[in-house]
Amino acid sequence: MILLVLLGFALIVALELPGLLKARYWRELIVFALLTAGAFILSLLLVFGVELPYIDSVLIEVFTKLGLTLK
Amino acid sequence: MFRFLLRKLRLAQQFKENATPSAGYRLHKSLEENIALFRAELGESPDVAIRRFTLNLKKGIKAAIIFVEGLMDQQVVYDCILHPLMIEAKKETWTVDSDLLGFIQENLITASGLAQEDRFPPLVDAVLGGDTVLLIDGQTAALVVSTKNWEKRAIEEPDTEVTIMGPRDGFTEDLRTNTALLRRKINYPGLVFEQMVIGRRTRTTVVVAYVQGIANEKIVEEVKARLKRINTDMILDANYLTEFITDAPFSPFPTIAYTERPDVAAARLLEGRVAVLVNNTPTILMMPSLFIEAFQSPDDYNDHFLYATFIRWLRYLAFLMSFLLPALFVALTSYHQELIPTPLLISMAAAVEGTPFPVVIEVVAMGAVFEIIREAGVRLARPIGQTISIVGALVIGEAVVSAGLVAAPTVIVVALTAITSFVVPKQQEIAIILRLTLAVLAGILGAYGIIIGLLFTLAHLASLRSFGVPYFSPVIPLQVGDLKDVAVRAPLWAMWTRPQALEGQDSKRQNFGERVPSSIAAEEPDRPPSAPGKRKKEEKNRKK
Amino acid sequence: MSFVMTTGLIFPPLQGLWHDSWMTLLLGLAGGIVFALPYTTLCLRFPGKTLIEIHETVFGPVIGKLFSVASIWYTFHLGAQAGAIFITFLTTTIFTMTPRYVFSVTWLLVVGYLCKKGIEVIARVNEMLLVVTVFLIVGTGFLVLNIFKIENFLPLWSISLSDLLRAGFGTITFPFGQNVVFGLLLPFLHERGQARKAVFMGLCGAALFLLINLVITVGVLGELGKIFIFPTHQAFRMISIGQVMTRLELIPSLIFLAMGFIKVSIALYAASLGTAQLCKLQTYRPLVFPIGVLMVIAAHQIYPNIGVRLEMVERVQPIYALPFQLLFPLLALLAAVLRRLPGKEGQA
Amino acid sequence: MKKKWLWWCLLLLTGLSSGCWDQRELERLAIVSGIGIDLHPDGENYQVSFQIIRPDDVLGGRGGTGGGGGGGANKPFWTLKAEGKTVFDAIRNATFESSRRLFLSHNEVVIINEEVAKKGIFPIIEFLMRDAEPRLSEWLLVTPDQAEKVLQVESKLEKVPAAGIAHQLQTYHATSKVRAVSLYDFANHFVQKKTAGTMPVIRIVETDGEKILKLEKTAVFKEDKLAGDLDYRETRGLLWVLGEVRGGIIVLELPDDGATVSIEISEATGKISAVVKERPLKMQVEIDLEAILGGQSTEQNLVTPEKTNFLEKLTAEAITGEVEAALSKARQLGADIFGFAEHLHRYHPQVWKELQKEWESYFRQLDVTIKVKVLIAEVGLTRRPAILFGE
Repeated sequence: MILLVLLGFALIVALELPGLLKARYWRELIVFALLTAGAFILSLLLVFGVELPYIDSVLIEVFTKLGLTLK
Repeated sequence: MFRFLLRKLRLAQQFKENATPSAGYRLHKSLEENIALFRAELGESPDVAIRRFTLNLKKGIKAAIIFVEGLMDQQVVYDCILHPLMIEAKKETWTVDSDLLGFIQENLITASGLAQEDRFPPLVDAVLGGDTVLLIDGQTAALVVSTKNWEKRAIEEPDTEVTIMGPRDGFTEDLRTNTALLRRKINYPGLVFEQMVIGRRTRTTVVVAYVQGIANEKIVEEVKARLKRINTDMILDANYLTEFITDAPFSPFPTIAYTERPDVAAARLLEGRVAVLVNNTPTILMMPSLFIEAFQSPDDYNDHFLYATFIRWLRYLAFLMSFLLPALFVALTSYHQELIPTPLLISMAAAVEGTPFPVVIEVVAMGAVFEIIREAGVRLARPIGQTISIVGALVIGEAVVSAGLVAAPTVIVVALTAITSFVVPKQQEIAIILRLTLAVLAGILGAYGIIIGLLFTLAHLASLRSFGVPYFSPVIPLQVGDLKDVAVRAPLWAMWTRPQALEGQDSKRQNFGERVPSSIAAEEPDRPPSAPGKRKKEEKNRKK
Repeated sequence: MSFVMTTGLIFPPLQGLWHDSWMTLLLGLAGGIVFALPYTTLCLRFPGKTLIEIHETVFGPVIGKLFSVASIWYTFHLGAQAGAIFITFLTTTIFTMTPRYVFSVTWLLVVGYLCKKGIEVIARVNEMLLVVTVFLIVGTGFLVLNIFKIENFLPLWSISLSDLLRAGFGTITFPFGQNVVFGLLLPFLHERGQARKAVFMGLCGAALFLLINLVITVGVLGELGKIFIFPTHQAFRMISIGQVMTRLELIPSLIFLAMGFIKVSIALYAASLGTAQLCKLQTYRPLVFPIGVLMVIAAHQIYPNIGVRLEMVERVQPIYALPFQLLFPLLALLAAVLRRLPGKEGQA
Repeated sequence: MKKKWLWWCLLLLTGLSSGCWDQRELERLAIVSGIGIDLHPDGENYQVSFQIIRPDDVLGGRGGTGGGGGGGANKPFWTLKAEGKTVFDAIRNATFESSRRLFLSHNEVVIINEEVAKKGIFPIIEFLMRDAEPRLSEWLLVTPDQAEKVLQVESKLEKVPAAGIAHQLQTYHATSKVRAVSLYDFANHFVQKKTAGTMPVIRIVETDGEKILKLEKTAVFKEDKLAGDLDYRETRGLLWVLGEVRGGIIVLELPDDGATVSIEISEATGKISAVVKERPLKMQVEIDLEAILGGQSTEQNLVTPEKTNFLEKLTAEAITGEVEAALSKARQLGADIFGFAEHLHRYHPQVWKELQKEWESYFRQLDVTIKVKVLIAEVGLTRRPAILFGE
């Protein structure tokens, strides 16, 4: 599973990186790297079974606390 | 990867610069030196003949003709060059002014095609192309006499595109014949042929044909530009060109169409397409080519339009089946059994019982076996080929089922698919590729896999363009007007516009729905004869 | 158009009131059109600009960025939501044993491919699928006629007006209001003057389809439909004509799934494009995959099971979505009017 | 463009590496065609039996190829028993004894033992609705015998007994004295306010030493519990009201000479309406029948206007009688099998709100007027009775 994730990210990088370097899109490269790193960390966390909060659950909680729900 | 490509590109460019060294060196004054030049260029090949003779004008000038045997007409050379120069010239007393060549050109040589040339390379080209070059001592230019004539195949009906009705002529290997065939179909001065030579070593003559005033000029320019950019040393067949100039070289979908039929080519030209004729091939290329063209058979336009529409829909269905059926079969039998009606499921389950492999493997393997049989049948001599297919199909199919290796439904599906794929021969290759991929995908993910595969294909199709024209038009993007030759085959008088997708000029073929009405007044037996006065009135009304 | 349609088709947004849902649908359509007004007006005011660029010009670089981030987040969330629903649909109805990541990965591949090809390709594929869908819905509509019961729509006014309004409000935000995503794309989609028309036509068309679909579902399933999570799927399971035309549920389901792909691709495209513009990049293409992966992760992490999702739709969604769908464009419009933007050519 | 191939490879790779969870080869499936649900002797657990099709043997007999297994021909089905705390549990437990995974999508009938039905069938229905495999169109039946035994009775005409039962149910048109109920129909009762569900009852009968399945009676459920049953006549009474009568014979006895006349039902509709102005409200049942004179045992010619009128009246009375019988039975059970409640809910929601709470007691003394309109539209092929003796 971890291998698969690694492989997947390696592929993404392999697909995008040469093009970015070639065209000298440095800004793009930075954003790309940031996003990829974020995605990579998150997916690793998922793979390792770290329990992340569920987005909808969080939203429901927040809005309930704010008293902004229907019903 | 990109870097690698770039390097390659650069290499190619250097190559191109080196490739044209000999352009433009000229003839010498001395005949012997010129002959030596030719000898050096053409070698001692036995088919290159150099005939020396004396030009019996004035005091007799040394001259020679050079030609390649087998490419020229002996009779023409004798009648139009040798005879007049050696014999006719003697009879009269001429007053020759300084321009000897011009004099010969005007008074002596009786061949229809004649030109002066002083550069060396074109002369070599002319000799190799079947013309005869006349060299005269003391002249820095030569005469090129058109004597092309070689063994040609007769005009026959092409095997690849057989029709039941319609004309029986087909293109041949000879370029001139082909252009002539096209001219015969389109007797209109707007039909333009533009000639160029491609291939450094084969020096293949290629003709770009289009109808001026109809074809989109941008497309014509694009075609010519792409052809000019080709830099290879051989063009042996039309497909050599295709692979160089096609829009999407990796796509299995053909964005350039072929035909061997002049009537098809003429129709396409008049729709505003560009045709490319390649010397020595009976197939001509037509572009831009859309996906839908594969489904338009020339017979469609020779049959009644209702029947043609019906057949066309059958063709769509067959095409769908030819790539979808095995995948659906796999998905249904190994994933979605709940969709099969119960009685059918029971029969299928009984048939599958005891076979050793999963359905996917059966389908893919049987598909491969079928392709092998087909390939074997095609390459062999025709009678043996047929034997092979019969042995292969009947014996293997039967044996494989009765041995319990493969379930009977699989064989049925594969056979059915094979037959359906022949209905649309022009997209057959894609059907095979798609079929196998989809079957494997279906084996992995069931119907979901099929959907994924289809989406990919669709996205690919949607992004393809053929010389700027979206490949899948007129369906996507939708052009309702063009559907009359896609969704149906509308009557010819209703197909009053040329395909809009091509964005050609002069989009109107005729006025909308204009037919020739019967000039014999129709009797109206269902109406009782009325009083004469009333009748007149009615007629008046009708006229209004 | 399909954007609104797809999730709605599989996952009708209407809980609680069932046979009256057609009314809420119409209400939702009306609301959707009202909601669409601010941002189409914005787009007309700033021709050729996306919401991101508009934010920046209207609010200035800092606040504008904040608004933009919010919009991008919303799009992203939408895409993840849609993806999650479709994956749930697949794993509960057709592929009960397959782990979810298989679908998310294949999903990502297809969607990424589509996005890389650009909006034109997405639109074309969509067009194609739309035609197929129309045929299928109409066709299957005929097939269910024999089990269709008109009485299932009675009684007509079983709910109070307040309930109706509330539900209608819910429908506005989900699925109709989701059109706001197009705010990020409108300048690319149509000729300038047609933007508003296109959005409205899309909304109406989608509503019509949802309506047909709903009518089929309610007519076939009656009260029973209430208990299903995916009533449409159930309704098509009821098809049975003779011995052959039985059990066709897979076909419409898969077509809807394909439309779901489109929906997610549009969201992903919008999110990548938005991010690219936010960071002033030249191209969005390299961002497609990273954001796509993030979206898939979010899709996995959006809810533990569909129950949470249901609660979200019922209780929080309308409030949550309101700022994105109505407030932000309205604010932007207001600011634009107050600051007299865009001024003359070149200034804006 | 070149990336396309990369893509395909990726796709295939993920596909292959992810394997095939839902893949189930046909030959690895046990196709279940019938489910029987009994109470386990211990009284706690369910004992569920499955009728599993053996496709080879189903086809083997059909072609008459003979040979096959050589010796005694195999039955084309196999009955598998399993027990579990719930039905689902039992299904999974069945794999202890089966080499293949049970596949429920092609299940045609669910037979529920009376004891189970008396305990309440809600959990069973709930499972059948929730799980992705079973379909809404499968038929539900109740049996006083062991459901397992019922599944083992071979059909005399069909290869697969469960299919036999399904066909048997669908021929109810011939008599309209049995009601075929699918899971969909029954589940609808659960969501419809107070309507009581029904199910046909099937039994093993022995004739000439052979076991045969017979459809008898109709079981009436109150909520999810078996409460009572309707006999043939009452069942048709119910079907009249529901408008589900499709065919059948009404036998009339002529008052003057005691001869019998068979009236064949050709088309019938039933409609419920309510008179809500006054309290207690009244329900009205209108039945419209188009019938055929099917046969007679009297020598008098019945094909005259007066006689036909008279027959029509007699038929109407007979129908009223049937409906009355069903009504009184329903009142007695307190089970609103006719869907009066649903009708009120749909057409008179205001009234329904008012009555909702004490609907059962209200129903017990509900006043129902029955209006029957009969039209004898055809008289068969003969214009006068086929009598032996000339005039």
